[in-house]
Amino acid sequence: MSFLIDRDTRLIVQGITGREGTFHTEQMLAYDTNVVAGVTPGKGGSEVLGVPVYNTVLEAMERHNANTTVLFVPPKFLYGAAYEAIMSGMPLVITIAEGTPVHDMLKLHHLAKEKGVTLIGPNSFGVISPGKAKAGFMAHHLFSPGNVGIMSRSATNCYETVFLMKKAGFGQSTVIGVGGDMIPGSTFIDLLPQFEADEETEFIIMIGEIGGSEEELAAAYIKENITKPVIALIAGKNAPKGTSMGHAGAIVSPDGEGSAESKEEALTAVGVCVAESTQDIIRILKGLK
Amino acid sequence: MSFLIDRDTRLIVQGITGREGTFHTEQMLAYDTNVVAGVTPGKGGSEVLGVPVYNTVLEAMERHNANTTVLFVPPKFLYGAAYEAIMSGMPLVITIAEGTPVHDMLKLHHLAKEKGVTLIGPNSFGVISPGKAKAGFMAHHLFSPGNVGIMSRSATNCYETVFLMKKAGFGQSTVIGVGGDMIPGSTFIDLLPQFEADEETEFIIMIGEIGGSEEELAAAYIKENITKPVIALIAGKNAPKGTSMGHAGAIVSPDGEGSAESKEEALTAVGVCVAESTQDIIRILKGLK
Amino acid sequence: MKLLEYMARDVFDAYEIPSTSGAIAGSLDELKVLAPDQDYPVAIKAQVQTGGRGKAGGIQFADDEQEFLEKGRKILGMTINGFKVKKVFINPKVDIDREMYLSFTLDRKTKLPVMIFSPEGGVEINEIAEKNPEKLVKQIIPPGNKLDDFFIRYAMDKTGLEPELKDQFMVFCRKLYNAFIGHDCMLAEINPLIVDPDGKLLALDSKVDIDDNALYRHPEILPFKDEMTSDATVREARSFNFLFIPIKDEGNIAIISNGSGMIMSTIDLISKNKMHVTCVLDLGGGATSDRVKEALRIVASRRNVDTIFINIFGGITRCDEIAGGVDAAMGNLGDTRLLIRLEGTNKEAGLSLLESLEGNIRIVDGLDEGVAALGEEVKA
Amino acid sequence: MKLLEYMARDVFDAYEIPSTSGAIAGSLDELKVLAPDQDYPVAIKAQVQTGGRGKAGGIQFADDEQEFLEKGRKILGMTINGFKVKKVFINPKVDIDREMYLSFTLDRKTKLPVMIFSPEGGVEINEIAEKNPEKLVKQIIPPGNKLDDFFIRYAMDKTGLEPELKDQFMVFCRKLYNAFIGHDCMLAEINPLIVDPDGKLLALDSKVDIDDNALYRHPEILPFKDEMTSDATVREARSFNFLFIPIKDEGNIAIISNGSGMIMSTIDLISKNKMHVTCVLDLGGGATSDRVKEALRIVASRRNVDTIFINIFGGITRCDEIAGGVDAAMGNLGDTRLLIRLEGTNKEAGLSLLESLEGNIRIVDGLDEGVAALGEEVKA
Repeated sequence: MSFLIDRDTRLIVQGITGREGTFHTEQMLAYDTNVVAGVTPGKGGSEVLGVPVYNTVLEAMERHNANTTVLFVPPKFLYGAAYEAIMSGMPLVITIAEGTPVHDMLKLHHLAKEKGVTLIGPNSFGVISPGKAKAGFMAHHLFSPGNVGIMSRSATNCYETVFLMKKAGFGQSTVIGVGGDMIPGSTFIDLLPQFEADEETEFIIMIGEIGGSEEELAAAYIKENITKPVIALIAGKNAPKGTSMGHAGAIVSPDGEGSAESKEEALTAVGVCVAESTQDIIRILKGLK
Repeated sequence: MSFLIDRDTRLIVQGITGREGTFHTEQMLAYDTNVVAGVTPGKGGSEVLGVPVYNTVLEAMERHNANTTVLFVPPKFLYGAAYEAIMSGMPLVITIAEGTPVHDMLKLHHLAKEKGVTLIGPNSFGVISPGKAKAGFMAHHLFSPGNVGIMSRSATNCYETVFLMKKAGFGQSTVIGVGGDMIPGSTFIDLLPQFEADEETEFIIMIGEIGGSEEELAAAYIKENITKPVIALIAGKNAPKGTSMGHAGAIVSPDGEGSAESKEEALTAVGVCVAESTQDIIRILKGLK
Repeated sequence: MKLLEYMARDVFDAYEIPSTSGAIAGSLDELKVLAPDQDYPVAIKAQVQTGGRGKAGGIQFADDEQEFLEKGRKILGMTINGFKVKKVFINPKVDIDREMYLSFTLDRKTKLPVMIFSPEGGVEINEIAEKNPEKLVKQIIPPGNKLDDFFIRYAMDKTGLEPELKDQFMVFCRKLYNAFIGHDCMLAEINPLIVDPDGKLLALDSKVDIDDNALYRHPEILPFKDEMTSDATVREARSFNFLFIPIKDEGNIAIISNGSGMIMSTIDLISKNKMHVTCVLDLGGGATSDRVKEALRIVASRRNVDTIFINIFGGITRCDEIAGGVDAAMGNLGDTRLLIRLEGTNKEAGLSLLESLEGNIRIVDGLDEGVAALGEEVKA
Repeated sequence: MKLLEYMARDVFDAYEIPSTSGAIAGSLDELKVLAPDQDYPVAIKAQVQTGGRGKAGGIQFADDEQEFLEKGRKILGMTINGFKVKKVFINPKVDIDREMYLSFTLDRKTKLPVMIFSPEGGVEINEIAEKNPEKLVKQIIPPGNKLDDFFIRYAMDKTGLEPELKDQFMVFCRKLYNAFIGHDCMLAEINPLIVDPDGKLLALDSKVDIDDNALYRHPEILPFKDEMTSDATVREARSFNFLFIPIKDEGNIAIISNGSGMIMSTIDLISKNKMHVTCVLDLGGGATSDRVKEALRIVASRRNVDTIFINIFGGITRCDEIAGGVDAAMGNLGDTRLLIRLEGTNKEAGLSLLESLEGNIRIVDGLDEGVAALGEEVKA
């Protein structure tokens, strides 16, 4: 059984009545994900693709015993929708939107921790357990079942990686879009313990990038707690300092904090295999196998 | 080593410059408790009984590596002082004041839980590990070292019990004044796991009373998790309904919620020895020994 | 502290909770002054700290001045569930389309506020819960400074509230929650919350119970504390900072002690020995002999009391001060029997003073022993 | 978005943070209008989005009208760290008793705001940290709606702030925190925060950096976004909702891709092969052929660009739309070399269209393969 989403996931979609929400609900249903309800305040009582819509997360949870929510809402509504989900006691909240204000995530990151809620994203493609369920908008045909767990700050680097993995005959247990924002709901160290404990995961790939110090924190955690082999890629080695590279979080500060060198050094020092490129990840995987 | 306070406790006293604060600091020092600092906003830089006083908990913690605070402040300042201690990262906060507004405790109870802080009291005599340290105002000469852990909603019933215990040759490992308020910082179920884990505790005495459902919750917890013998006393069996018996929390609601019968029944059903009086506790203790 | 309806109404007004406006009268003279200015028909409502006044005839309607004075006077003469009606609240009679129920109170189990709503109100909440459980929602609210809209939305959807009432109800709910939090309420209840023929929501009755410990934050209410205490002994004891609690009318034994837990244990032990405690007085910590003397006077003068059991376990309280108080009071206690148990600080000094006293007084060592002696005395 | 000092000052004003008042001039004519009304001496300060303007001569003082015009004109002609001075901010010259430092910024490690204070300011914060670490406090602030007083008290005690400044500083701190939270700041800095000869605290320079994603909440600032963007290509790309990022002046290769991570990986791979990327453009998801055409035009017109590597891993983005855009743009790209890698949705359709095109275009399969081909092309 996968640890975040699986066949027993009972998913609700917040913002199901929006264009994106409806489109990706269809995709998720097509992937046999158990979408039990949608939530859009003011649209309660309607249906989308046969899925009942409610005004509140509380009612959707109560009526359908939902255990996961994915938010297809614009960034300016993300705070309110995630706040409602967390305060309603939803144990897993997956957020997608790109462009969420930093101060909103600052509040949500800590609120989720205080309430014991797993918050994923935003600026993320979501979470997929290949062949079982998806909650998000990832191009699911690229993924295939297997024993490699992936967490990634970048969607496109993750796509490239799983594409190359498929060619080489590797599949994934659980793939998590940690997201490209400055303050994600869950960071690498929040997820590493779960990959370590997950029986289906034998190898862990961590796709990081410049900015912040999540990779350094992960390195320290890996040293003490992780027994499974970890492969890491750090994108942005040649990005100019002080410039955001598109992801709000992918920025090396003018004083050099968040540099790729610091991350690669920290990871190498604790025995993580640092890949030079997505193609290099495959080479390392083959070596480990 | 006792689990809440011990010889390695580095205690600060909030409100040390007040009459009560100074008096009980003297008592605690006389009991060889390691009082490292005091805090009173606006009195920073002064000294009380040779103990340095600071304006903030943060500074007292930083300079003296303090790990526990006890609050001798009037009830109207309890919220602010406890809030500061919790937000400053103090792991153990012991509150004394009687008459704290319920809505203040409602906020503090949950804040402490969210921040992973152990909050004891208010309306409590504090915590004592006999022969090692005390944080509070309890009449410490009544207590003696031993292997019985006590948590009590009432100070006087606890005094009477330890007085009778001493006569009968029993002593205590740790004694915690849970306090008589409607919403305590820590309830019986918050403390039971620690008594169960504590190597110095062989028997547990729980002095409850009418009002609320902490004893019923404790019964459910004991059934699943506690292997040590538990003796319970429920005071207030003959108190009139709908009347507070002095402790704000000691009230049976008009519809009968919080009755002694309900509590005694729940505890008896899970094998807890329910004592009829303080004297009866001693009788049961002798039987268990 | 349970507020009377008209005081609760003042709290509601501060949070702009829509309700009927009204006048207060405490005597026939005051009724006479008000009578000409009323816009009849009006409702005349007894102001008592107890429920069930409607059934007891405490709410009546008047169509004209004469009926107003008649019924007003009648209600002012009533006693409802033991509470004398000292004031009536006069409100315009309102047409009611339907009655709903809304309250915020404290859930002790979760230590959080709980919102209770039913679109079918007007009767006691227990009755709603029994007859129409699907029309009742109890929603726990996390602590915070505002009530999040989704909790209200959930409550409305759950109970099937009509869409046309939703916006109004949302605002109503937020305001009542603000009152509950802002005024340190143990309970803030509107029953009935009515819908009038124009579809407007209105609080027709208001129950507010404010945390005694937080009254200092609400100085406009603090002065009513004594007025709201009907028992004169309780008021007198409070003026000395003692807590006096009436227990049973049938008993003849009073307890004076120093702490709530000890008092409860003592009552339990006495009751177990088939005797009846009629009242108790809690000295609190550190009582001086002067105060002990007053405590004895107050308790001895209470109806039914013929025996006082003084049970002191002294920590901060000193046994010699207790004994000094007994000494000072002895002359004025008539034939009241005293039974005294002292333990703790300065026990010896206290005992030696007590032993020197003459009168109807017996000294015991220990709580169990004290209760046994009490049995002998009472049966004797 | 980094605000210019005078714009930051407007934000400060909204939170009642005491600072000097001033006027803005963008030309000699505007200076002439202002000159007669100034209360000399005044300070003339260059408005640029970069630090170190003081050292560069961007802050000067004038004692009279003539000096004002002379120095004002001079500063308006400056370029500081590559930023042209387009405006000057004119402030009364203030007497300074001492300079302090205060800022709120975001600590990425703890994901919390951090307050940084030093009673010795006026120089860059790094300099303070090096020279006087004991006079610098960095205090993490838990998330919330207000800054609790004890954090401020701690910072003051820790750095030994004079007692007579404490009350003022407390208020100052709360206000700056309110601005930091209320205006979605990444940084709100006052350096120097001065004490004037009357002992009054005053913000003499203000740096405010607002989260781009939260600009919609601050409509008074939103219109300045383009003005604050000095690179014309970035502005043009933004008008099409593309993200254009200049990388290095020395390179000749541009990348067009659909996603930030992929762009960074592509730069890394190209750089590793000892080639230089001069700029990149992120299409975002789901680009249509019309938009792809515009993207190509914008990138091709950028100085230095002679080779464009289009690297698309299509999910939402369709490869046929990319190819359509390339087709439409081909006529206007001059001799710019195109290298195209398509993967994902509708790859085949995209490739067959591309294969039909004529011109300086090469199709590759795979990222590694693309970069290898790029090496051949660039060296050729």
